[in-house]
Amino acid sequence: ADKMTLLLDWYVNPDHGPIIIAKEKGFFADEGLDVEVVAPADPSAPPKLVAAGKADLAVSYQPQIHLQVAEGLPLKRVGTLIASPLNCLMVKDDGPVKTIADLKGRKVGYSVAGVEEAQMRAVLSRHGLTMDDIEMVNVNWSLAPSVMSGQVDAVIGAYRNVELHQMAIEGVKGRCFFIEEEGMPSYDELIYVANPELMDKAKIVRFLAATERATQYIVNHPEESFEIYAGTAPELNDELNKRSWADTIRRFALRPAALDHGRYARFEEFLKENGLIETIRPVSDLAIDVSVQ
Amino acid sequence: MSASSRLTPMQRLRDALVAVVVALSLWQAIVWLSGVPPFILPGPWRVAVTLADNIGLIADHALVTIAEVLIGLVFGALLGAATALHLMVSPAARRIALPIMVFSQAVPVFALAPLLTLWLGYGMASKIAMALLIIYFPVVSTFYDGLRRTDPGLLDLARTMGATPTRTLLHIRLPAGLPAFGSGLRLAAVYAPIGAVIGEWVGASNGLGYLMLLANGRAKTDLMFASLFVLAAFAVALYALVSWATRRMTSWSRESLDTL
Amino acid sequence: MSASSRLTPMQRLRDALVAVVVALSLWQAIVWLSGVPPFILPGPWRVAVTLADNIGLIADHALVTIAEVLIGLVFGALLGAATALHLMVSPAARRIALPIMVFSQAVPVFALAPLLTLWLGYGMASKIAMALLIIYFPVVSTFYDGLRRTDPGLLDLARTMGATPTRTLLHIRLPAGLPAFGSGLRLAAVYAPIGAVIGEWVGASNGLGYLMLLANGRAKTDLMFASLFVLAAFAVALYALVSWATRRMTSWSRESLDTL
Amino acid sequence: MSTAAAPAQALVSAPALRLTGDFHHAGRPLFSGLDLPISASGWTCLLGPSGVGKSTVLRLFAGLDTGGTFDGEISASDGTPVATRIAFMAQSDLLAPWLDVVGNVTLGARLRGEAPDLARARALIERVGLAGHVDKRPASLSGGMRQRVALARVLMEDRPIVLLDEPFAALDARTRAEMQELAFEVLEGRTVLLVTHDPAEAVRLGHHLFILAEDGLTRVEAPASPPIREVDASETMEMQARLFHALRGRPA
Amino acid sequence: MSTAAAPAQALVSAPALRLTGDFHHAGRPLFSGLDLPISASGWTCLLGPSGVGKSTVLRLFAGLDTGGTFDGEISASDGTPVATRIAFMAQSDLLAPWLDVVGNVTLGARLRGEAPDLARARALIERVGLAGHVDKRPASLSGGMRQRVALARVLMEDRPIVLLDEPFAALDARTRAEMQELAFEVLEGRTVLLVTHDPAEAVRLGHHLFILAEDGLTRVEAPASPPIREVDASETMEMQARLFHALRGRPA
Ligand SMILES: Nc1ncnc2c1ncn2[C@@H]1O[C@H](COP(=O)(O)OP(=O)(O)OP(=O)(O)O)[C@@H](O)[C@H]1O
Ligand SMILES: Nc1ncnc2c1ncn2[C@@H]1O[C@H](COP(=O)(O)OP(=O)(O)OP(=O)(O)O)[C@@H](O)[C@H]1O
Ligand SMILES: [Mg+2]
Ligand SMILES: [Mg+2]
Repeated sequence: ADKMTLLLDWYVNPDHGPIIIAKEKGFFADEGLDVEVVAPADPSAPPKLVAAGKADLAVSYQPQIHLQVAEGLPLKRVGTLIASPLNCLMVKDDGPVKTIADLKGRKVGYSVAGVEEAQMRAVLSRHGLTMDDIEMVNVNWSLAPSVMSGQVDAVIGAYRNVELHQMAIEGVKGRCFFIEEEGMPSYDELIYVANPELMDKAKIVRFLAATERATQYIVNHPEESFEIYAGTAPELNDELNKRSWADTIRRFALRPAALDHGRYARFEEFLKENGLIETIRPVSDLAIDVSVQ
Repeated sequence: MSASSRLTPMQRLRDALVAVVVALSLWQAIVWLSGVPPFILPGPWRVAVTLADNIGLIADHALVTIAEVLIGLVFGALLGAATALHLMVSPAARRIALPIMVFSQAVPVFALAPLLTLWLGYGMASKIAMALLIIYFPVVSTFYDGLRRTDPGLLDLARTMGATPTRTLLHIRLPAGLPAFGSGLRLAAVYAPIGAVIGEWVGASNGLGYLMLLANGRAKTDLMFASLFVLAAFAVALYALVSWATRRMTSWSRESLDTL
Repeated sequence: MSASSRLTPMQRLRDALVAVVVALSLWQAIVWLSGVPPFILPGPWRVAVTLADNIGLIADHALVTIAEVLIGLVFGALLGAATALHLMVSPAARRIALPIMVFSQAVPVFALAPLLTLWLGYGMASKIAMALLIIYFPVVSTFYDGLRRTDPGLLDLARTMGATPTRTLLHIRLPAGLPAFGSGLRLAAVYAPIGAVIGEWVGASNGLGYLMLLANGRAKTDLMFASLFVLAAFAVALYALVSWATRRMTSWSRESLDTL
Repeated sequence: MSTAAAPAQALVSAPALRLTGDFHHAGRPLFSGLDLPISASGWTCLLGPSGVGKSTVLRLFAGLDTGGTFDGEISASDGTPVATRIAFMAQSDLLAPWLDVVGNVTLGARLRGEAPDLARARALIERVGLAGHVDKRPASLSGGMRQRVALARVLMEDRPIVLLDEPFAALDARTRAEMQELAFEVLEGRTVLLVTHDPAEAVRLGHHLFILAEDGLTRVEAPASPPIREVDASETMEMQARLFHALRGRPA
Repeated sequence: MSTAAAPAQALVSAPALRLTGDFHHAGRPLFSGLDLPISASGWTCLLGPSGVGKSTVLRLFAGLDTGGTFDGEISASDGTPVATRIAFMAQSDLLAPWLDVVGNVTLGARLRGEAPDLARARALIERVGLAGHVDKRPASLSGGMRQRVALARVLMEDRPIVLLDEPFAALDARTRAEMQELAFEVLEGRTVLLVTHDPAEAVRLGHHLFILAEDGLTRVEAPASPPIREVDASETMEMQARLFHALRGRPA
């Protein structure tokens, strides 16, 4: 079998369902692949290591690929793992923030990833607010705790399929404002990136085929697939993962290889408007469909 | 740094037990008095239950971390000692390498993480390197300070005896600096576990650091604190061991605890 | 720990320049020889250009960090010194508090971060606390070791002179332990900046640590390394300052560098 | 000058002392059945071969750690404890390296939280011949100068019992004689126990003389005249020769 | 025993030495126009008041840091450098606290990377009376025992020039006499410079005697008989008294 190294964006969590299932069910093996899966703690490292040729693929985020390509990293999106935003603006359900407009004069926590200010600006402008009306606080390692303990009134960057359940398990009911409903262009939350100069397209095609099969299996067999997922490591078998799994299934990209050019063009435009990139690049510089080119 | 060396093992055990009870009471008191929610700081009882429930899981991960720490500590101590000795013999090293060392120390390890994984991969090597890196400077710094503070009279003597700088270093400065090396090593014993854990955060699939981040990410604060507890307990044990060993190594150095 | 104290200011300046040149060459050599791509480790020239282009931005953030570090260093040193002195007078503190202190040190700060921000908020206080926390133990540990190693003869003398333990501590052990306190303080000077940066990572909207995170998030490795460079340069300057001050403070302690 | 060096306070009465008992280092006996009486308000000189236990005896009186086990009794004629009323000058000078000469001489007062009597300190420093060196640190002093600082320091301590462990060993003959005179003058009325290797010194200063040897303690009669005695008085010379031979003549 | 303590190697020839010049500490002159000749293969004794600069002279010969500035010349009769051929015993014992008695006595060999002559070390340790203490560390030794270890160590060094700074000051009269005899025997043929405070010692050991005082160097004629001299020979006694008065009699 051909060896392949995949860097996750973070520790194994239900977002990585198709990868885990493809490995456990032998779909990778069926494609003649032996995939080594490595999990880091800093999500910004894997794309760099792939760009440096230390791994074949990395799981990353669409907003990141725009910034990274703009900074000259030799990277391209080659597949999609989660095809919609997971990111949400999360508040306490019984808290003072009932609508976005209630954020005026309040604190919003975030974990620095690069684009959250732009996201907030987009969301606020819909409700007649500017960045001057709120205080942005970097809470880095503790999105859910900081909102639960009331240190901030909202956090941006929380995942609707994880943090909401986390709070629920701790006995705090949370609520999400979905940013794609509040003025943000929609995007792919999790994507696969590769170094276009070093990548072996055929191998990636096989990889994506295996994950596609795995996604179908998960959709068709939600309970069994969770059993398989939770069985891979004892620390994964818990209530949060169970709830989160159920909530994530409908977010997996059913066509991992397919590329929506418009999405990437719109997001590039959005970043340019917000001053995060200087020039607009053609989508072909950012993302490709490995199965056609 | 440890309790008086003139205590019997029974007294030490008793003191250790008292320390544990005091620590747990303090912890519980903080939880009660400050009303801090359990998802930020769970009480000792909750953590103990979690620890008992997950003992197998935690033990598996702990063994990995312990191995990383011990290897990192040994290599860090050796490398640190060698560097301090080298700084002592070489004025050039002292003037040029020392500022560079300080400079490099002030670079937070997270910034080096991609570099380390690029060179060392995601295996044990990068964690050992991280543990080594974090203790290297304290060992160099304290040992070098000790070497420098050698009684000038003994150095004069060595000179009249026709010693080469290297032999003076080995036979005079080295033993004279051992108590300071002990200081550095005791600091290292406390920090090596943190180094390994940071290494695991950079990228790992086992170890206590991995377990902690995972638990943190899942808001399983109980599990995180249980892992943390095991890590800290290991650090205390390592400290006690190193303390005992360095004390033996420098038994001639008259420490005056009970005579204040 | 610094170059020989017998050098003229001109010689020191020359040494510092040589150190800078050597460091930059080393850096450039690593970049060339290892072929590490610029988005993982940019070369010194690229970083210099970025630094020049963003000097205003970096300076604004640096000032915040420098203030945090200085305040943290002063309070950490004072608190550490007071703790070491207290450990010396109180056998109970020694036996009970010391293991607890070691235990608490082995808890990586990230685990305490939510707790600290809960109590201290997201302002400067939590960063100062972090800088303080990170230097507290090295100061306590090295100073306490120094206090303990006081010449027993002097302690005997103090005893026959009818000194109370407190006065013996202040007039005998304290001055005798100052060189070791200096060692601890020099370590602290190197680590206080890291403490502040970690504090900023935990939650802040300015400071070099924040700038680094932001640059990292936006894939601006050049900017991240430029901030890092400024941070490290500040640490070296702080180290030199503390080194000079501690050297003056213990001018009577005969350090024997040039007589090896 | 010599009056300024006198103690400022009225003299507390000086008791007689007595040490009786056995001493051993981890089972190795150093002395046993020792009975050493120190008479009140006078100089008792203790001589004996190197390593016999003279400094140990002094440290026992001072209540200091000796590294061994003492099995016996130390008592004062007035029934109150000894160790809290002594001034002690050890065999090594034990100067604090971070203090200058004045600082070292006035250390005792600061350690007791009293205001140091600077005038008296300066007078004593002048008397020990270090007037020109008051602000030097010990590292810049010669061996004999260091010993004189330690002497000035012990003389500053206004205590009824004074224990001196070879206080003049590092001094040349002339300075030594001057220092002996100074100490004798300042310590008038005190109970002084002096350990010395110099028979001439013992004969010059001692009201009572003892020789401690491996085989026990011997009392040697001091000359009839009261100290401080002239070095070249015939009585002193003769006594000195006798003592010298008593010390040298023991079987090897 | 006494043969075992003799040096193992054939003797290198011992040169005469000479120190001429001025010395000052930060502008404060210690001595000026000094001209001190040390004759070959014999004992030269240097006496003088405390703080006059005797130890400084010794350290200058040894090529060690003195904390001051020397402006002059140090030369040997054979024209080769002095500092590399000396053995030096300082005023303080300078024992390494981490080494036991044997370790301290054989330190020189280890510092030179030679195999220590253990038999000779043990013989010397026995000669200085410490046979029962070979594995004690300095902290467990009395002041006089420490000095004897330092003496054994300097005697182990097989050097043509030997500098001794009050090597017997901490010893009782009898041990002192024995150690003098031992040193004289072992150092036969060497050029020895002995700093001492004890006129009797100088008279007993010296081929040549000098008194260093604030106003300069004085040569004192040694007795006609060769050393080592009997302590109570009339010639010695008389000389000693003369020297003693020469030392004491200077105007205050
Ligand atoms: N580092 C120094 N700085 C200034 N003065 C110093 C220094 N070292 C020594 N001295 C002075 O040099 C003088 C001579 O000292 P030295 O040790 O040579 O005297 P000495 O003749 O050996 O006296 P002693 O018999 O007391 O040992 C002393 O007055 C001393 O104060
Ligand atoms: N800590 C110790 N452990 C074992 N033996 C010790 C210790 N301290 C001292 N001794 C021994 O006790 C004996 C007496 O020592 P002490 O210092 O009382 O002698 P001293 O009569 O003062 O001799 P000196 O005239 O040489 O100063 C010595 O033989 C010494 O080896
Ligand atoms: Mg003694
Ligand atoms: Mg001298």
